[in-house]
Amino acid sequence: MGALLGVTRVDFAVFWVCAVIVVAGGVGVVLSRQPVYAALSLVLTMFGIAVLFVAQDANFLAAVQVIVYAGAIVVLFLFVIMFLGVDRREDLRVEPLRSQRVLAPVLVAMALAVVLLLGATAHWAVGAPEVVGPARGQPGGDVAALGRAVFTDYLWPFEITAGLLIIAVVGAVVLARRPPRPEPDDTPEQPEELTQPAGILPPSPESREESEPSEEEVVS
Amino acid sequence: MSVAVRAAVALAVTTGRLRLPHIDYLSILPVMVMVGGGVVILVWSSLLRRPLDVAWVSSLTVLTATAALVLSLFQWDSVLTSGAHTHIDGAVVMDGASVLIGVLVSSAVLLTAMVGDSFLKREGVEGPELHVLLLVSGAGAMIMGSANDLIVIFLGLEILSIALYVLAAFDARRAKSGEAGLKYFVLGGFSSAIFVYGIALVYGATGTTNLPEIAAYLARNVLLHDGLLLAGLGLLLVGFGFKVALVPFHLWTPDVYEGSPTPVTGFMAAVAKAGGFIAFLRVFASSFHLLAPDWRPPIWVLACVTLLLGAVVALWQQDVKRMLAYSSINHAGFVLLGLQAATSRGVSAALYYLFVYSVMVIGTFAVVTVVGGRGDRRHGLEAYRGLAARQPLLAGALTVLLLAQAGVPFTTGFVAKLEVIRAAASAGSTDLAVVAMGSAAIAAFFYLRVVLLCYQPARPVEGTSAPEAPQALGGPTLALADLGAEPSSSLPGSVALAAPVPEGLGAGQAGTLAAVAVAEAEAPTVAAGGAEDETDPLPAGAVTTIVLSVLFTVLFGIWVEPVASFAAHATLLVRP
Amino acid sequence: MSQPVFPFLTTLVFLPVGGAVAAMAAPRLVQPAHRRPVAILVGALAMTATLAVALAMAVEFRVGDSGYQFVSAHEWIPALGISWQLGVDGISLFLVLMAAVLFPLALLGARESERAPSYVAWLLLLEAACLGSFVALDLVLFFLFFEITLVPAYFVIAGWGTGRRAAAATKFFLYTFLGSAFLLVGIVAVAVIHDQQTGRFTFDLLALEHTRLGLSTQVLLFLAFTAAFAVKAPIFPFHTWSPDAYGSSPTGGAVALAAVMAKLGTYGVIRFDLTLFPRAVVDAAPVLLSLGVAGILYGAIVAAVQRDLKRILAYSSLAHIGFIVLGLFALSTEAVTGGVLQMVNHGLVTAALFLLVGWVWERRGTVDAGRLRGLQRSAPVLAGFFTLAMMASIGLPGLNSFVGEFLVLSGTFLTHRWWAVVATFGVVLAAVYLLWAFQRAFHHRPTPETSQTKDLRWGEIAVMVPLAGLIVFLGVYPKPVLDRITPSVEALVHQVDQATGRHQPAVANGGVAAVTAAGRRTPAAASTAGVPVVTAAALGPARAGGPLDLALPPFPEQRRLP
Amino acid sequence: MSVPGSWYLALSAVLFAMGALGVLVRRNVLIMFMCVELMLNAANLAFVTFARMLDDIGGEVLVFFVLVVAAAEVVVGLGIVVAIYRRRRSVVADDLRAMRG
Repeated sequence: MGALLGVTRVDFAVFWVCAVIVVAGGVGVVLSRQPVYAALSLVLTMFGIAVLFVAQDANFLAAVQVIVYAGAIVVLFLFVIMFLGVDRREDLRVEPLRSQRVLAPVLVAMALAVVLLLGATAHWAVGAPEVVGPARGQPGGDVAALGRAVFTDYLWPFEITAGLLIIAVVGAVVLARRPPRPEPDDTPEQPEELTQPAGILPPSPESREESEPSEEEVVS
Repeated sequence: MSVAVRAAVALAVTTGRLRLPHIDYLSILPVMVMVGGGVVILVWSSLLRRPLDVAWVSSLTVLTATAALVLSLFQWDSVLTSGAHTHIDGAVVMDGASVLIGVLVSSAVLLTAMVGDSFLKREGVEGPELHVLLLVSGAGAMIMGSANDLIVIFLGLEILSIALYVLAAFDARRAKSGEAGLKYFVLGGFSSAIFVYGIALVYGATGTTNLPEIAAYLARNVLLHDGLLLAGLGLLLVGFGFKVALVPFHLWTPDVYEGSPTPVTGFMAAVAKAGGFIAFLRVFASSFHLLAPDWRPPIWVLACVTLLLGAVVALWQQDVKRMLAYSSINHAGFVLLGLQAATSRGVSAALYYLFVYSVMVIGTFAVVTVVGGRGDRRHGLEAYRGLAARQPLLAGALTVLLLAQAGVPFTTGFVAKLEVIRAAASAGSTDLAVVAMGSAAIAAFFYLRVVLLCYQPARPVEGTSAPEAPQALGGPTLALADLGAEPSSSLPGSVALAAPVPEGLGAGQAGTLAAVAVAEAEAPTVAAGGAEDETDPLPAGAVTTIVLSVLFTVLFGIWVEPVASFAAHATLLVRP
Repeated sequence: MSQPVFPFLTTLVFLPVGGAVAAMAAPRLVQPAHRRPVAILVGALAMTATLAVALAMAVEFRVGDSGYQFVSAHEWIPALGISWQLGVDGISLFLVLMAAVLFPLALLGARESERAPSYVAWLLLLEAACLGSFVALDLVLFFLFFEITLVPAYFVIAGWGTGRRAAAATKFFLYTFLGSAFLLVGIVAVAVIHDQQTGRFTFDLLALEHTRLGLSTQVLLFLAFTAAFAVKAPIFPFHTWSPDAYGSSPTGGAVALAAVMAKLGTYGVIRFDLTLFPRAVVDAAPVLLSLGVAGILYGAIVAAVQRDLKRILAYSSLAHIGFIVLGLFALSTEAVTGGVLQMVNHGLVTAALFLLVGWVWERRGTVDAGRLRGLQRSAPVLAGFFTLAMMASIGLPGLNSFVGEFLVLSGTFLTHRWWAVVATFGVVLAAVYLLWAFQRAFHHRPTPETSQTKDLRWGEIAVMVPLAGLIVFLGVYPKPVLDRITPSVEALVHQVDQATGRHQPAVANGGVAAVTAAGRRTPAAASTAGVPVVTAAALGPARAGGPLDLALPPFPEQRRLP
Repeated sequence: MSVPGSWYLALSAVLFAMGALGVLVRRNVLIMFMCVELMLNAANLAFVTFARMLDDIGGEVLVFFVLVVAAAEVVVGLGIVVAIYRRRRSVVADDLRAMRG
């Protein structure tokens, strides 16, 4: 069995360990009731994937993966979770969209089965090397190769990522801005806000933080 | 951007090892102008102590969009003289389709900027962000239009979409706006992930993400196991389906259209759809043309359900924005007809459809913006009852635009529907053409319902007071507070804007059109102002947009040749 | 083309449009007090000029030529195959004339006092659109005119009507527009199919009639076209808008609506359904005939229980439209000729009746038959004209409707016997409800209010006289009209026969062979035929001109029985 | 012999399917975002694997772009969540009842 799965060799062992880590992290994200746990599971998955990158000689990407995902994205998630104090549990059993909950796994399982079957039977037929661009393993390691590719073959996509970053910055500024005036009158549509005077007139952040625990108690 | 390029050049010169691609700046100039304009506005406003006046921001935006429009026309000239070509190591393509999208997007930004100006003034929102986001997301759509590589399509899509997520959530005072942004974001992110996985599989199957190279690879090789490629293609289809709101993937559309600020909704309907479809067309009709027997049947099915569901569900919508959302789904079905034909005629028809649809949908939503009133909330059908008596110009424009959407002859809408149907019929999809015509007949019902409502006399006094009672009771203090905060901001504003707008439009004919628009805007302002005190005076920016779109719709509906021949030449998709 | 140089048809369409502009502009030049007379004067002048052009055209019209005459064909939107193509044949000639006659009478007979300039302008636009519909030979052009009629009609009802006018106008607009949506789809479909077959994308009727269509396609397209026409006419189950719309219209609007616009539907059937989808028409004929008969009976029965004179007229219109439908789908030369003639007759009679009822309403503020008692005593001239028009409507021999109804019934009897038999009851019922209404409104001892009612003024009599004259003239001497209608109808029926392999009974097939020898339906063929046409046509009308001496035919050899 | 590429691809497919499942099933918006990140990571893994199988640096460059996109998306997405949370005290998708799909 072990020989069949190839665990006798180190790289096979690495693959299997990482695969288990990745899948376990994924399961954690999908199933955990508290966002904090989900975020931590996400970190697990990211690390596992980073190691798999290393196993495939993509060292630079592995580093970027850890820095960007684990270092920035997940931390941002954790920050928002903590900032909002939304660590309350989500009851997985209460499901308003029952049909969707039943249907989704079936669909996804079917899709997965199809993909895996393809992999098993069709040997993942990949493109011929004739089309491919610069090979890996050039002098200077993969950092140099990546850098060269980014400034030659992928110059235009690389440049337009600047637009993406502008959008992200402007978007964050717009969204973080306080509403210019108290909301005029959505109140007729949302009767629940009538009971929350705090929701209509946003108080200063301090008073907001103070009022939060009491509301949480009310909700739960 | 250019700084980075120059640094790269310097690096190449010093090392001597880096072979930099040749850059033809004309091909990317519209994009650069759009992004650059946005950055200039952003920087300028951040240097000022007080927020930049909205009129300035809109004028600059209009100016930028006009510049991009003119540059696109230069590109058109270049394409006509020297044919379609690719640039920057094959990442950018300059052909008829990309130029058409450039023209489409810059006009859409131009038109929306003027509506946005009226909107911001009415809502009392300051700051340049709305216009900057419009410019940058427009640039994203242009990038998609000129993309010759799957990854460029993906990046353009993300620039477009992320800006639209923010724009959808822009109106911080309406809860629905934030929810629209969130819903759009979740489903948009989901579809992006699917799309990118599709790219991965296609990359794996063909070894490249460059569209002509994919086509060349498929032309040279017979794939014994094409499962991977087809799986990738399917995922791409799903991703595009989400972006352009085809039926099983349309669930976000009504909510997002309803919740977003109305000018943004118009922009979204025009530009997001155009950007999504041009990439859709390019990938499927050009790169995967050889696989047409594989992808035509599923698209046939998608087109069928999209056409029918869009038309049928719209029938019982009570909110005009939701109704227009379903109508946009129906329109997407029509564009799909052109794609399903998988001929150059079909592509041309689809592009023509997108072009004229974007003009009329922006005009329609400009009317909806004005009717929506302060707070952007009056979008129920009842708000349109008796519109003709209150604001004849507005009602007339809405009539023309909705009839055009319904496909009545002598409007661009008719020509567009006719062209796609002819394309479908000539490609052998006669059954689909029949379905499309049936759905057009059904769709006429709900457009007509709104139009007729406009021409019905307002309900007698006790009748009218009932639906507006909540406003009257719930908001008197707020209304007073608004007036106190900004004494009569709307009327002087509209007069003030009358000057910069014609300048921004520049070119001769457009200038006269705008002059007409402003002249027409003033007349009913006086008339309507006295008649009903609760009616706001017509804002000049929105009215300019409305008049321009109506003129376009009618003029080119009768004088078909210019736009039709533009679209007919716009099929020069690069083929291997 | 050896046609007269003068573009009669284009003039016919644009003259009222110019009149509408003038009617809006001219009153602004005078003092407010004079605006109304000036507007009406301008409108009347424009309409009279239109009538003069129409009459001149009728004089120029070559008798016996079955094809289109006065064709004016110009490229319009070549990219879409849309052309400015107008032409008139025997079928449309008298509809054009009828419209040109009725509009000035409607304007002068019912002068609206409020906002007269816009009323006159709307009426002129309506006239232009109606005339345009009758002469358009390009499908999109026809659709354009067909749809444009809705706008003035809507505004006339909603702006100058009575009662629940807004609701009635909206109902009218919605129903007819929805029908038209299907028409547009059908038009596009025909053009697309023609494009696929020939590679030429056009909406030209003359080209499209050569499109080869499979039977199921024909049936689908026939349904799409007929949906629009049936609503517009209105044919029996699609009539629900009409009593409200007729009842709520101002008098002039009701005349335009019931007398002229209703004919757009039946005209559409004969011009487009019969030409483009002959096989589907033959197949669907029993259904449509049944609908026609149902309309005749239903209209008559419902009319009998109404008290409101306007609604009685609305339902009686429904019954008459039933006769027209019966004639058109019976598909014998007799019946189709009768149907066409009946369109004209019904226009004249209905216009007269609506005008008279409108005058009653002006005087009394009510058209409730029960409250009008004894009108005859105080207004004998009005009652006299009413009697004449009513008798014509019933189908009294010697008046115009008799000729039409007789042709329809006898022609239908040849091909669809049982429908004709049942429809004959409709004639009896018409006599019942109209006489009943007449009796209630005009006989008996007058009530005090009734005795105050003033009789017709000279101006009103002047409006009535031409109508009455035409009613009598067409009843006594229909030959000039039939001479011109019959060749076109014969050729059309022959065309249907050829396309379907059907043969109409020999007795109804008189001079068809001769006419077809002279060539048919393309203006070019007709004009090259030149002189021989006259001799060929001399056979047909001579027989059809004297319908009274048509004995019951021998039992037809080939018949279509259920 | 090293680990076959198809193993990696199968793992990536499994991860992608889990992410998609999570987006469809979960109602907590933050967790839905995380599931989208899972899907993007699955794509990254596939890219790198294909890059190795094809011996093409392009695949690795694409990962680079996907990372940028993911970062920008997260910034905006979390911004929207925070903005909404200021109005409402809930980030559970079904609590957003003003509109029903």
